[in-house]
Amino acid sequence: MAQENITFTLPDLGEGLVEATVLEWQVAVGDTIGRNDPLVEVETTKSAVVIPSPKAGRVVELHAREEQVVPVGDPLVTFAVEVEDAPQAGIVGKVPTEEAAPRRRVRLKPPTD
Amino acid sequence: MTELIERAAPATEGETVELSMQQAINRALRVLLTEDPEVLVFGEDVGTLGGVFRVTDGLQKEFGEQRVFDTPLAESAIMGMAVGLAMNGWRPVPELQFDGFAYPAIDQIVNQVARMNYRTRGAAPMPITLRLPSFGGIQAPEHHGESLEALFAHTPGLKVVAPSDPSEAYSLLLQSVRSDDPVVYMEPKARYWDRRPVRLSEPTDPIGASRIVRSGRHGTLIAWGAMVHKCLQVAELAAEDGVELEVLDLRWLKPIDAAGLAASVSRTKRAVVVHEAPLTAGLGAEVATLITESCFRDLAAPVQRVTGFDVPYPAGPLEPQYLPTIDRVLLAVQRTLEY
Amino acid sequence: MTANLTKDVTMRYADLAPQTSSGAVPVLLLHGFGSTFDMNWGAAGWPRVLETAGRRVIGPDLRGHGSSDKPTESELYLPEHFVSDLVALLDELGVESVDVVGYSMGARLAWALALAAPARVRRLVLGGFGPTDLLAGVGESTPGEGDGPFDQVFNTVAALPGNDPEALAACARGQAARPFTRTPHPAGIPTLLVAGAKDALAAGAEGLAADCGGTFVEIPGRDHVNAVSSRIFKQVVLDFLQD
Amino acid sequence: MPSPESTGQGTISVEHLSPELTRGFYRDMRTARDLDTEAIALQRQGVFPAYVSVRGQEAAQVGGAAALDPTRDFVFPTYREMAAALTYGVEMVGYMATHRALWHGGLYDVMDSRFGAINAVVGGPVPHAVGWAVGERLRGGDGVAMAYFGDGASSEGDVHEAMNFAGVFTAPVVFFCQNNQWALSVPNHHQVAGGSIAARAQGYGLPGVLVDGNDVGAVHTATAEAVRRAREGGGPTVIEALTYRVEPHSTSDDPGRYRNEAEADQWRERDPLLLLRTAMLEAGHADESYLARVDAEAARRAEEIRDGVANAPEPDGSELFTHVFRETTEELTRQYRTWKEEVEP
Repeated sequence: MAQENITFTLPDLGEGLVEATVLEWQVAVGDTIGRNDPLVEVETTKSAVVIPSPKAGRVVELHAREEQVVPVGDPLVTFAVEVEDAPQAGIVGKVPTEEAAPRRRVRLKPPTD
Repeated sequence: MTELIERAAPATEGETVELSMQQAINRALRVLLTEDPEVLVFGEDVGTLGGVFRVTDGLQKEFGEQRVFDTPLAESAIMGMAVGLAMNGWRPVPELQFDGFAYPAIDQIVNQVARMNYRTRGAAPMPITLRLPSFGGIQAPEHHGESLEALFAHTPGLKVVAPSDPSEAYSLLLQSVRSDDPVVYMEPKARYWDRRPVRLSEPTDPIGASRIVRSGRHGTLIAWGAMVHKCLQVAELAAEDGVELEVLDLRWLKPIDAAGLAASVSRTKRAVVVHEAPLTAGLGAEVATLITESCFRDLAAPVQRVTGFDVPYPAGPLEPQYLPTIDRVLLAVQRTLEY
Repeated sequence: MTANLTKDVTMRYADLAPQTSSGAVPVLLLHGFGSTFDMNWGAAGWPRVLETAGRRVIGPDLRGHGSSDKPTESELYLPEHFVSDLVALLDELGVESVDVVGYSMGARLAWALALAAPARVRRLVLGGFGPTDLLAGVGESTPGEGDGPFDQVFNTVAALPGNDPEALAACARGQAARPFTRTPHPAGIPTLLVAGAKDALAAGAEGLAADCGGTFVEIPGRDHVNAVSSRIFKQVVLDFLQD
Repeated sequence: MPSPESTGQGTISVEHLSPELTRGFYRDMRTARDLDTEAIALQRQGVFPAYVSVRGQEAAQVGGAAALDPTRDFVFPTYREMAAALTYGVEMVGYMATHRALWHGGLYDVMDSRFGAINAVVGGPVPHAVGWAVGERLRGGDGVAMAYFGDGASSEGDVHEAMNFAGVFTAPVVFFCQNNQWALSVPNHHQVAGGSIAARAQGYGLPGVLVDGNDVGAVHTATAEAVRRAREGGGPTVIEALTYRVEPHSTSDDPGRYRNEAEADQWRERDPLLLLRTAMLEAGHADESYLARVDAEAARRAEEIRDGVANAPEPDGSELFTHVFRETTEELTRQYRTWKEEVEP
């Protein structure tokens, strides 16, 4: 398994709101959290919301301070998540395997010109 | 329930990230859906499932069911719907799940999509990009390994493109979807899992431009899609023997870069064109003719073609014997050297 | 889920069972004016906290709110109507008694439920709520047209998608017809009051807690809107409801 | 017509059927189930590149195919008709060869089996059935064409065109839709406008029958009636057998991405094989010891087919060129020589 950083942005919290205020982070950089664990508490003009974590992973960066106003679509948090090393086949067929040294039977003679 | 959405397109132009071709196409679709509210992505299993190769993974969640949606299983209707959507101001990016299932939609593609702009004297442009997982190499069932580029290239009004690696896939898709002409974007399935650093950059070359992937002076290998990779392997092996081969990724199969072909072959004097599709009336014939027309006096040997055979695409165990092999390409190179 | 319990009004409610039950009584969550179970409690992360603690959660959309019916006659919004909705819901679910957590208007109705049906309420939590009757005077005026604190609340929530301003106005008038009084207070039921330090609508909560022999906890830095999702609020409630 | 909501509930009864018939159903369904299990194992072992399971659809396939006459009828399958092929008497090593990717259409003799080549174009073979059936009438024969297709294929123009043709030509064809409720990731409600495939028959002036696809007796009765009608010159019938794809679309699929497995679990519990077993015991068509004997025979036969396909030789590369034409061309012969000189291992 390899790790990959994935950044999540502040989602549209509905009602056409364009921003939200970070009230309190429920995680710190370095924490390893599960999917759906409480991640951050944010407030819009109309309600307060706890956003659950969309992924299991290790928190690498929090992009906003508490009490900071974050526009919808701006980065909120970056996770390091485990990703599959082995590629998954599609609905049909096999993932082609790469030969380290392609086999050949034919040798070439360089041109004389 | 409030859910976080994975971040869309990279903020910085030119950022380099390691991606498979699947992911690179996914990134490009995100950029397109973000930048242009008229872009619609639809087809069989592209929504909830995220595509049978995960190319549209997460797009429906991010952009909603209005803009990324599953259709019933009917290829002709998918392409026919694209025509109507385009006439109502949308920029459709339909997917037909596999090359072989473009055939049921050929009527709409050839009789409708390709010529609506012409028929209406420019009043009804068709800014449609058909994403078509294409070509062979993954031991798939019947109708999942076809190469239709000659058919599309032969159809007036269609542009045709086949990327060869993740970076190309990214920028060529941006270019295709932004074009106001219909484009058939052929994704080489065998390279979907090819993972390498991708420069997420805006396209710089115009539509129709080829590119030199490797320079050499003794001959030019011309290919597109997954065969570019095979030609790079051949060039590497040829170098062991002291033969320096140039590899030209044609990219656009219509319009074809005649000037790019001439520039390379007039220098190297030898050309071998490699494709997966059957030989007869394949695109290799067009490429060979263009070279002959522009470089006749420069050529040290007739243009060679290494292609699939004139047989239906075979089942798994015979696939490696159908597709151009390294030895067949080397032998073709040898023929040009010895002519 | 929905239940048609009182003939006139169909109520939609959530009934969320924990993976592993602690065996304790369910928790009834009552949302505030113009809100819903999902918005007030769900989005603020309460069901997960309570379910993790092994508690079953019952969360209605009160009449006039969310996905429940929204009549527009103010006489259908007297506090006793809400109380009978809740008692009927508990009967329907076969639940003997619950811990009730109400916020704002939900706290007022929790208080009314505890007075009317003390046997059904084991513990009582009143959040964002004080003895000042916000709705005083609503009977005469049209809600939202003045500039009092309740008018501001009304205008904010009336604009939320899914809300019917006419039903909300009727709801406000109906409850205003029965002004809140500090006495009698629910006797023999352990009571906790919680409010944000900056919550003007909950002024006097500490005194009300003292009156009824309960506890008061203030959440630093929070106001009426953003106290709901606070970790401190959840923790003190969990502690209070434990065993 | 029963509604889709009321179909597919409860237990089944076989009291009205003959014990010989239900014993045959049981043998074929049991064998198909075991072969299916073996095939999934072969895919996991890397012998098959992929496999499409028929689990849960055995009643729909066996009940329908058992109503046909392999000496005079003709079946046009899709790619998920293993249990139908087995019931109809197709040589099963040759059938399973397609899943080992030995030959796309399978290696059984299509004309001798009177069972069309395995076809991956959904809806594509349905007009073929109409053509065969019209040909049969013109020839003066009394054979019936069986056109298999799924809920996904019902969206394809070919299927509608074929039904219309069949109505116009009064063709002796049975349009047999196995509605397994999932076209890869797309559920019925997003696939079938109006909710019923059987109801579409009405528009073409054909009888349309909705039947519980997990009730092998019900499927058989409906199909036998449609076959009788077609044979007697009464024309086509549309049968919709409502069942469920309890397995993934193929072994490479991950249904967790698009469906709630609780629903699939309900259908897994309503297993057509168990329904039949229980009904046979109740009706006195068999006892436990008889069924145990059949179980053992079925397992043995499934293992034989498994070993046969796993050990079958790979086709020689020269076969690339063998069947392209009846009369080959000079150019293709030249390409064959190229293959011989430059590719042959």
